[in-house]
This record gives sequence, structure tokens and C-alpha cells, in this order.
Amino acid sequence: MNLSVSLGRLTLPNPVTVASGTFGYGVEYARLLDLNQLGAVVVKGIRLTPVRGNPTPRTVEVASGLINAIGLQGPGVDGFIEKYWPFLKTLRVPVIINIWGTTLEEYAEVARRFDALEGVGALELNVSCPNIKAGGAHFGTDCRLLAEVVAACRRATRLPLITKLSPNVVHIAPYARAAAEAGSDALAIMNSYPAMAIDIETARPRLGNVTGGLTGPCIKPIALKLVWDAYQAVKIPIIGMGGIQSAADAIEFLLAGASAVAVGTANFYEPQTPLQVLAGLRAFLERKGLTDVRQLVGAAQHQLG
Amino acid sequence: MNLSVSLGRLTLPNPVTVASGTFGYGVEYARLLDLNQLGAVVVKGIRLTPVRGNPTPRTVEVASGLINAIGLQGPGVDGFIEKYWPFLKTLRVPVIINIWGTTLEEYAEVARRFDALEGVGALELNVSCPNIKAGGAHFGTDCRLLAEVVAACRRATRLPLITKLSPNVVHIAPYARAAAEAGSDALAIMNSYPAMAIDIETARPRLGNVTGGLTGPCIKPIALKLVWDAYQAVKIPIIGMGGIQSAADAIEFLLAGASAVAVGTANFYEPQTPLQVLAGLRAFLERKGLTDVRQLVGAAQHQLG
Amino acid sequence: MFEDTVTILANERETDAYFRLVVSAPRIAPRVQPGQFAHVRIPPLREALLRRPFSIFQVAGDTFSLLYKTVGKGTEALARMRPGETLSAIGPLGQGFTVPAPGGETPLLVAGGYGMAALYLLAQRSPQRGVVFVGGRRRVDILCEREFAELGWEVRVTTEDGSHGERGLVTQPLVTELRRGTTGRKLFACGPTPMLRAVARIAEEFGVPAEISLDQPMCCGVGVCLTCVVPIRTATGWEYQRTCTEGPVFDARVVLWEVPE
Amino acid sequence: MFEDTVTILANERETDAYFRLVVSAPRIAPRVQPGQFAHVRIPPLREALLRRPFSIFQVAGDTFSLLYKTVGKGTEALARMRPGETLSAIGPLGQGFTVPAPGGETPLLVAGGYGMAALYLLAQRSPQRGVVFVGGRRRVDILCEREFAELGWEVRVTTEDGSHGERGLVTQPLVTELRRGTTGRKLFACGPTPMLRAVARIAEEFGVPAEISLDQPMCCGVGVCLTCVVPIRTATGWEYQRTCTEGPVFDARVVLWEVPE
Ligand SMILES: Cc1cc2nc3c(=O)[nH]c(=O)nc-3n(C[C@H](O)[C@H](O)[C@H](O)COP(=O)(O)OP(=O)(O)OC[C@H]3O[C@@H](n4cnc5c(N)ncnc54)[C@H](O)[C@@H]3O)c2cc1C
Ligand SMILES: Cc1cc2nc3c(=O)[nH]c(=O)nc-3n(C[C@H](O)[C@H](O)[C@H](O)COP(=O)(O)OP(=O)(O)OC[C@H]3O[C@@H](n4cnc5c(N)ncnc54)[C@H](O)[C@@H]3O)c2cc1C
Ligand SMILES: Cc1cc2nc3c(=O)[nH]c(=O)nc-3n(C[C@H](O)[C@H](O)[C@H](O)COP(=O)(O)O)c2cc1C
Ligand SMILES: Cc1cc2nc3c(=O)[nH]c(=O)nc-3n(C[C@H](O)[C@H](O)[C@H](O)COP(=O)(O)O)c2cc1C
Ligand code: FES
Ligand code: FES
Repeated sequence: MNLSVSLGRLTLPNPVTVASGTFGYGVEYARLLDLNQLGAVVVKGIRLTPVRGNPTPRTVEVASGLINAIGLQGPGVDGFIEKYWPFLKTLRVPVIINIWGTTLEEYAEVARRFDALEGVGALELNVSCPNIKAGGAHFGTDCRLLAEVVAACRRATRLPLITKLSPNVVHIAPYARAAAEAGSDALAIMNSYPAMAIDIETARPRLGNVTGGLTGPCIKPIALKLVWDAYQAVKIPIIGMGGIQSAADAIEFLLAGASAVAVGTANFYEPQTPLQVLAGLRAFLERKGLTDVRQLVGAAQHQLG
Repeated sequence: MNLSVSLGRLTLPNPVTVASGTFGYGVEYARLLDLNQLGAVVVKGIRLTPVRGNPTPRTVEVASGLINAIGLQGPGVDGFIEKYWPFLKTLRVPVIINIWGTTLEEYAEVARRFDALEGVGALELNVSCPNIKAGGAHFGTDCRLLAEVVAACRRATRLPLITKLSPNVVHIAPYARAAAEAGSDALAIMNSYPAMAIDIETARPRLGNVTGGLTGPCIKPIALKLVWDAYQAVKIPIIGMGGIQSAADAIEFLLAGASAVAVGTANFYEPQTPLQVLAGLRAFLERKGLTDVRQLVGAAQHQLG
Repeated sequence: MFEDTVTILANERETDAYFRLVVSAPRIAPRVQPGQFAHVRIPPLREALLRRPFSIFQVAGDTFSLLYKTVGKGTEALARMRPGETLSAIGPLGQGFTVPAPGGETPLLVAGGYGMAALYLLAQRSPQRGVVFVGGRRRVDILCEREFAELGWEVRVTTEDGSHGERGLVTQPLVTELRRGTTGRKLFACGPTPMLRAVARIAEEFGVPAEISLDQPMCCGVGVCLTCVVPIRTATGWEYQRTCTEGPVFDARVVLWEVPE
Repeated sequence: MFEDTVTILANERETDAYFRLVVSAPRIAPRVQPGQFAHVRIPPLREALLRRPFSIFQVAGDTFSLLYKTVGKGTEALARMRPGETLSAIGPLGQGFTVPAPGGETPLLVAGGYGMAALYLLAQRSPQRGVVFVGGRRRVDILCEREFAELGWEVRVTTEDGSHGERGLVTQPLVTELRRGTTGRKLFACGPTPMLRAVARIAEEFGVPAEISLDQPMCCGVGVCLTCVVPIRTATGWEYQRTCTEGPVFDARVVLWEVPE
């Protein structure tokens, strides 16, 4: 049975990855599961310099979901390479580094820095974080800016580029096309959706940052539709994510057109989820008499004709 | 204790209404609850002519939510007036009629027809239904078209107009302003969010219409953020909705800036929800020593300053 | 139509995946007509929001019972509930079967699986006794045979694997029976859609009236959401009608099994 | 750190809103250090996704126990669970208290409410016995007084309403005690944030070392999500550290109670 899938020039041993920001730098979960069984490890978003992030509270639990406004706390490129790379580079599966910046130049500079690092699997451009003032979603909700960011990173590195699109647009197709045309090897869909919650006792927003991004099972039907739409718009592969907590969820994304999937929020409540998804996917293929996971990719679209 | 709120020229006895399409034409629930205790009855979307709607399956249950693609099945203006108006006009609370069309002219014509009907409380312009090909969301995701639809209806009727905005936009503020400037008396936020689900056994979309609109508790954090944003953009009152199933949910919307709320999907699983929300709201005001529900409206925004 | 918090009095396995639930529901039980259903909220289902519809199987004083099959998360959660716990039920809902008038038609009931649940009250309240044709895949899918027999009805069992009664589909003995005569007979059917469709075809062929109870996924159960619609023939063409409100029981002749053109 | 499906052995009300849960967890229990916690998934919570963190109260062989207060949906659902049912637990997690060396400092423990839960193992494993100051609003908030006494510890109780022990805040007898002498003494505290802050201030005033266990809302519990951060003083300024990973126990001197400027 073949489980490997390709994201342009990057080949994954299997389609089950993890979502940036929900898996730390890999090392934190290494004692709970075998990272080398994943399709790829995707690390928390890194910008050039260290970032303190937003005031607390930074997450709030809602019906079948979570709102977060972490604010991309992180050690910056140097801190990341010093603290986490020595561990990450020992993994046998691809490591995908999620990067961001507040300017075009910073995006490109971060890409350039990682280009110089031996062993990086791919860079994922986060142009869709709703929780920071400059950068983030700002680049992801303007087609022209999006194309510029992707092109700037494309010029800065030969690493495979994955553009992580914002869900917060009228139609995703033009953004998907803009990223593909600017040289992105693959797309990641979706990031969190702008959202908030209010504490009725204090009449205050529940998040220190006032608003945040919604993730978890509650957004799955939205994410699936975005993957469905993007698959019709572009030929480059898609990593589907948004609320995946079971093999059935992952299979829905594959059928809609994703070549790979990422488990995000579910890691927080069930760290075994990625491995459970992988085992369930294997069992499903077997039961259906399929020999290659790629037979599932987009199958619901092909069937409708 | 004052519970009445005003939506521009329309005064509601209390802020708890129901969401169009989740309460039929009122009569269906009349045996389960006293409609005259509601803030308003809002009926299913009506266009000029009868509509058969979409193929089945039309709804699918998802985590903390529902996806629907009913396709605005309805009797048309004449059928509505003949079958349902005789009952609705006997109600002592305002009846709000949700209307739509496939062209500007049809919207205006429907508005004109209801202008001629004695006793209508207000018209709610549905420019945001994701489940029909022509009309619906098409008008709600283009600021210029939105302004034209509202202006056309404004010219066609002196009834209070409520514009029901689409959530599926990058920023809601320009749409809120466009509706206000074109003469809308109030806004309704939000309609369902484009979404889908796939049956992994058959590899087919679960809805006859392929895609549909997501509603229920899962979308509440998104809806709340949209109300929050719109409140900052316009002075006209807002009816908040999206996943309300308890008084606490409703209070969150009021604190974010809604002057009234609507209970939607929750009616399907708990028809008493609107009355439970109202009772809970009353108890909350009492416990907090407040004498007027309007003291809550936007309080979370005022507090942040 | 009432919405009541109903208390579970019993909830026991019948055979295999079938359970029998008895609840105390003083406002609903006395008003049930054969073929009507209750729309039940199962509290342990939390992230699954909707009620589940079930035919009302039997009524006795202030109680009614359901006969249900565990097929998914709702019915499985229901099967784990214990006496003393409560559910919310809305009922009785929908248009049930037309109970034959005294001296009127002789009813022939056709049931597949939990379809038996919709037919018991009809058998009990019909002034004429008739025949009930029960079909299922295996022996365990044949429910409450004895209870129908105790009403004085003749029960003819078919199973697809032949493990009980005649081997084959429930429609085979029905056809045999109709070949013996059709006058004064009327069909009443509840079960999977393919079975209902076959029954409708047989009724047409033999020129006997038939009422069938459709099984459509539901959402509100009370007519507001327009989820449960089926295409129904009208004087001027066809229209979508609601299984929960105009149905679940329809005259077999008006049901269009496919949406026209 | 292990993730285990743990079986409930007992789950009983202690006083009022406090419950004691005992689970069998052969991989986790033997490895627990005083002040560490377990991150628990409560299966009946369905639309509420996250695990809940609880200090590990006691360990005995292959079992550990929690002492928890019902404050919301998770703890209420937990309180309804019965022996034989299972939970998922990740643990032991976090940096616990530094157990005093034999002949080292005499520990003074300060606990508010369920803060007692975090301190029991420390009292049990400390080579020197000390004094435990327990505070609560009312008599029912004073937990396991007897169990600490049975370890040979002196227990000083305060309640805000005076219904048990001295009337007032737990910090009052602590100050009195410290006035008697500070040398060779060290504070260990767990409880509500205002209490911890007061303890930190007192420690500074009296120049005694103090370790405090912070109570921050958590999400992942294992250091990946960066939810539970608190501002911590560093050589060069301050940084956000994770309560779940660098904590929950911190040296009182490095905790900044407000985010600088
Ligand atoms: C009028 C009416 C009367 C009914 N009477 C009975 C009865 O007496 N006894 C009984 O056991 N069942 C009855 N049903 C079917 C019952 O409602 C479903 O089995 C139940 O809703 C499934 O819920 P679930 O959460 O267990 O399954 P889900 O997890 O929701 O779904 C599991 C599987 O069941 C399918 N399913 C869901 N709803 C229906 C449905 N309405 N009909 C057929 N398949 C469905 C799903 O597509 C899925 O494949 C009746 C349905 C209707 C419309
Ligand atoms: C390291 C650590 C150790 C803990 N040890 C214990 C213990 O031994 N015994 C015990 O009873 N509790 C302990 N807690 C607190 C416990 O985790 C919360 O009470 C629990 O998560 C609440 O869950 P809930 O679903 O019942 O409440 P929710 O419904 O989630 O919330 C109810 C209320 O509790 C508040 N709340 C939520 N999380 C926390 C939190 N972490 N601290 C304080 N308030 C919170 C909410 O803001 C809300 O007001 C500990 C917390 C931490 C971080
Ligand atoms: C706490 C948290 C932190 C996140 N941080 C990042 C990040 O640093 N970079 C990024 O591109 N996405 C980030 N995301 C978004 C996730 O990668 C993912 O797109 C999203 O959570 C949807 O998947 P899910 O529903 O499975 O969680 C974060 C999400 C969460 C919940
Ligand atoms: C089955 C269904 C039908 C709906 N029909 C309409 C409609 O006819 N017109 C309209 O403006 N909104 C319609 N809506 C949207 C609701 O009015 C409401 O905006 C949405 O459901 C969000 O609220 P909720 O989450 O409380 O359901 C419909 C929603 C559902 C679930
Ligand atoms: S289920 Fe809602 S109309 Fe029938
Ligand atoms: S709770 Fe996730 S980092 Fe501490």
C-alpha cells in the first residue's frame, strides 16, 4: 500500500502532518509519540526576531472549538536554530518551517536564512494569522500583496514553498491562483477564522488580545469547502486542515482534494490523534481495496464530474 | 425593567427574536410556545414567485452545528399572503418578513408588494444566502451591489428595512456602512457560512446541493466578532445571531453591540430556546441590578474604551 | 403536539441491535394516532445537536414506547441511558395511518426491520384483524412477532438468509396473498425505502389502496426547516411536501420516487 | 510523561463541592514528584474539547488521586463519573516543588482551597516536618486537615467567616509565625493567585525563600500551545514562561505579577 504523497518537490512518507502552532517544535511531543511516523513535522511560526506574543488569556474554549490569540510568540530565527534545530534535524521525516514577517523584506529574509540551513523540508508561509497587528492576515487577504510575498520568498530560497491561505476571503480561488502563479509549490488551507468570546460577568472579551482565531471541529465544514474550491482553481497540491480529529475527517479532506492533511487543535486534547488518523486511514484503504492513498485525492470531485 | 428595544423605526417588546428560515411562518411553533412573548417573529425568505428549493438531502448535522442547503423553498409573495398572513397578522408582536430576489428589480418588487400589506413590522433583506445560484450571497459580497439592492428597496417601501449581511467577507465594516448609507434601518448579522461535508463511504457530498451554509453554536464566535466589528462601523442597530442557544449567548451578543438577537438553529432542537433566553436575560438583568436591557448594548466595547 | 421532559421507565435490548424504550409522557401518550412519531432529544449527545425521530410503537396509559435500532451515535447514546433519566420528546407528530372503519377494509401490514414499530398501534386499533408481513435480513431483525400474534393477527415472516420464516423478501408472500384476492384489502407499510417503493408498485399493479410511512432524515420534525421533503404528485404537477408534517404516512399513489425531470 | 487511559477506582464527595478521585495509572503514579499535575480528558465533555489540569494529590502504588472542586462543566461532568469508567490522563507534568534535603529547611506550607492537593506529597516526602497553614472561605473549604495531621504536621486553619480555626486570611498566622523566626525556613504555597501574591510579598519582606505553584488556565498542558504563560524575570529583563512546563512551581522571586510596562 502506498501512503506517500508529494507536495511539489517535497515527498512525504504519508499524508498525515501536524498544524503549525499546535505541535510546538516537535520535541515537546516526542515523549508521547514517535515523530518519525508522521508525514511531516510542522513547527510554530518563526519570524526574524524573537516575539513575546499577546497578553493572556490567550485561548478560550468554545463549542467544539478553541479561539486562540497567542500572537506568534517565538524565539526568532536564531533562537530557533540554536534551541530546536539540533533536535529537529535528527528526524527522519520532513520538517516544515512555518515563517512570517511584518514586511515583504522580512519574509524574504527569513526564507533566505532557512535556505542556508541544511535539511529543511519546506517553508510554509503564514500569511493568514489573525492575531497580530502587522503582517499575518494582512498579506493573506489582499491578492496582490499575497503574490508579492510569495514571489519574494520564491526569489529568496530554493526550498519548496507552501502558502498558508486565509479562510477570511469571499472566494479562495483567486488567492490560490495568485500563490500558485507566484511560485508556491503547495497550499495549506486553512488557518484560524477571526472570532471572539465575551465574559458576560465582567463584560470583557475573554482574550487578552480581544479577538482571536477559531479552530477545531467547529470549523471543519468551512475548511472542507475551501479545500474543495481551491482544488478546482489550481493544480498544485493542498494540505487540508481545520478540525481534523479522526481518520474519517482526514478522508473527507482527501476526497475534497487535499493531498495531505494536518492535525491541529486535536493535538491539544488528544496528542495521539495524528497516529490514530494514520492508522484509520490505512484501515480505510484496506477495507476499500485501495492500494494508493492518492486514489482518494479529489475523488469526490471526480465522481461528481 | 425595560426590555423593549428599537430597530430604527421599529420597536420590539423585547430583544429576543427568531432567525429567518428556522421558524417557518410562525404557525408551526404556535402550539409549542406563545409567539406573543417573542420580540418579533421573522419568517422564512420569500421571493416574488414560488420556489421549490434544492434537491435532498438538505441538511447535515456536524460538530455543534448544522449545514443546510434548503434553497429558499417557499410559496412566493401571493402564496405567503394567502396561506400565512391571515394567521401572522393576528400576532401582537412585530412580524418581520425576510425577502429576496434574483435581480434588483425583483427585490424592489417584493418590497413594494409588502409595502401594500397592512401590518408588516419590517422587511429583512436577505442578500446573503449561500444556497442559491442567482441572488443571495452574490448581492451580499459586493459592496456596490449591496448598496443598490438596499437603495432599490428603500425606494420601494416605507417599511423599516433590515439588511442581513453575509459573514463571508474580508471585513464587514464596509458592507455595514454601505447598507446604512443606502437607507437600511438596521442590520442582521450573520447568515450561514459557506461549508460542506462529504460522506466518506460514497465519496459524495452529503448535501444534494453539494455545498451549504453552516449555522449553530459552532459559528457563534465568528458571529460575535462580526457584530463587534459592525458596531464600531455604524450607528444603526444590529440584530445579532449565530449559534445562540442560551441567555448567556444572547448577552454576549448584546455586550458586543447587538440591540436584539435572533435564535436560529437552536429552535430545531429546542423550540423553547427563545423563551428560555428571554427568561434568562431577565434574570441576568435583575441579578446585575440593571433596569434597562439597553444598558447591555455594546457595553463590552464601551468598557474597553 | 407537546414538548415534554419524559422519564425513562425501561430501556432494554430486544434482540441484537434493537432496543425497547418506555417513557412516561402523560400529555403525549394518550393522544397518539397509529403511525405518528416522537422527536426525541438525547441529552448525552452534546456536539450532535439534533433530535431523532422515532415512530411511537405502543402506548399504555400515560406511557409510550419506542422500538429502535442502534445505527449511529444518537441511538447508541440512547441505548446507554437508564431508567430514571430524562429525555425531551415532542409529539405526537405527523399524519399517521388511516385506521380502517369498522366493517371496512381488511388491513395487510408490511414491515421491514423497525418498520414494525410504526404498525403496532394500527394493528391494535384496527376493528378488522388482518395479516402482517414481516421481513428482515436475519432472524434478529424480526421484531415483536409474538405481540402481533397476541392481537390475533396472522404473522408471515420472511428473512433474506432464511434463518426464520420463509427465505426471501417480504414482498413475495405479499404478492402471493394479493393473488388470492384484493377486494376489501388495503396495504399499510413501513420500512426501508426500497421496500416501500416495491410495495407501492405492487399496490398499483394489483389496484389496491396503500398507505406508506416514509423514512426521511429530519431536522426540526415540526415543519419549519424543510429538510424532510419528498416530491408529491398534485393536481397540477408536483410539489415538495414535508415528511414530518404532511407525512410520514402518504397515500402510495401520490409519492414520486424521483424528482421529476 | 505518559498518556494513559486510567480507570476510576473511586470518586467521592469530600466536603461540599470537593471530590476525591482515585485512578489506577501504573505508568504515571510511581513517577510523580510533589507539585506535579495530570492533564485529564473527561470523556462525557463532548463539545468542550480541552483537558483539565489537576495537581496530583496522593499516590499509592499504581494509583494516584486528585482532590478537585466542581467549578464548571468539566469538573461537574467528572463528579458524575463512576468507578470502572475511564479517563485519559497525561502526566506527571510540570516542574514540582523542591523537596527539602534531609536536615535542610523546615517547610512552611500555605494552602488555599484545593491548593492543599498540590502540597500533600511534599508534606509526605519532606524529611523535616513543618507547619501547614490552610485557609478557606468557610469550614467546607478546609480540606484534609486530618491527613496532614496524621503525617505529624502541625495544621493551622483559618476561615474567612471564622466557622473553623482562626477567623481571617491564611497569611495572618503565617506572618505571626515568621515573626517568631525565619532562619532555616522555606515557604511552599498553592492556592488562588491573590493568596500566592501575598505569600510572595511576605517571603520578600521576611527574606525567606518561597516556591509557589501558579494556577493558570491551560490548553495543551505540555508546552506546545503557549497558552499558560506568565511573565518571569530573567537576567536580562523578562520573558513569558509556560506554567505547564517551566512551572507550575516557580521561585516566588522571579514571578512578575504584572506584565512590565
Ligand atoms: C418518521 C420516522 C420514524 C422513525 N422510526 C424509527 C423507529 O421506530 N425505530 C428506529 O430505530 N428508527 C426509526 N427511525 C430512524 C431513526 O430516526 C434513525 O435511525 C436515527 O435518527 C439515527 O440516529 P443516530 O444518531 O443513531 O444515527 P446517525 O449517527 O445520525 O446516523 C447513522 C446512520 O443512520 C442514517 N440515518 C440517519 N437518519 C436516518 C433516518 N431518518 N432514516 C434512516 N437512516 C437514517 C445515517 O445516514 C447514517 O448512515 C425513524 C425515522 C423517521 C423519519
Ligand atoms: C497546575 C494546575 C493544577 C490544578 N490543580 C487543581 C486541583 O488539584 N484541584 C482542583 O479542583 N482544581 C485544580 N486546578 C484548577 C482546575 O484545572 C480547574 O478548576 C478546571 O480546569 C475547571 O474546569 P471546568 O470545566 O470545571 O470549569 P470551566 O467550565 O472550564 O470554567 C469554570 C470556571 O473556572 C475557571 N477556570 C478554568 N480553568 C481554571 C484554572 N486553571 N484555574 C482557575 N480557574 C479556572 C473558569 O474561568 C470559569 O470561571 C488546577 C489548575 C492548574 C493550572
Ligand atoms: C494555538 C494555535 C497556534 C497556532 N499558531 C500558528 C502558527 O504559528 N502559524 C500558522 O500558520 N498557523 C498557526 N495556527 C493555525 C493552525 O496551524 C491551523 O491552521 C488551524 O488551527 C486549523 O486547524 P485545526 O482546526 O485542526 O486546529 C495555530 C493554531 C492554534 C490553535
Ligand atoms: C435551515 C435554515 C434555513 C434558513 N433560511 C433562511 C432564510 O430563508 N433567509 C435568511 O435570511 N436566513 C436563513 N437562514 C439563516 C438564519 O436565519 C440565521 O442567519 C443562521 O441560521 C445563523 O443563526 P443560527 O446559528 O442561530 O442558526 C436559515 C438557516 C437555516 C439553518
Ligand atoms: S424536519 Fe423540518 S420540515 Fe420536516
Ligand atoms: S498549556 Fe499549552 S503551553 Fe502550557
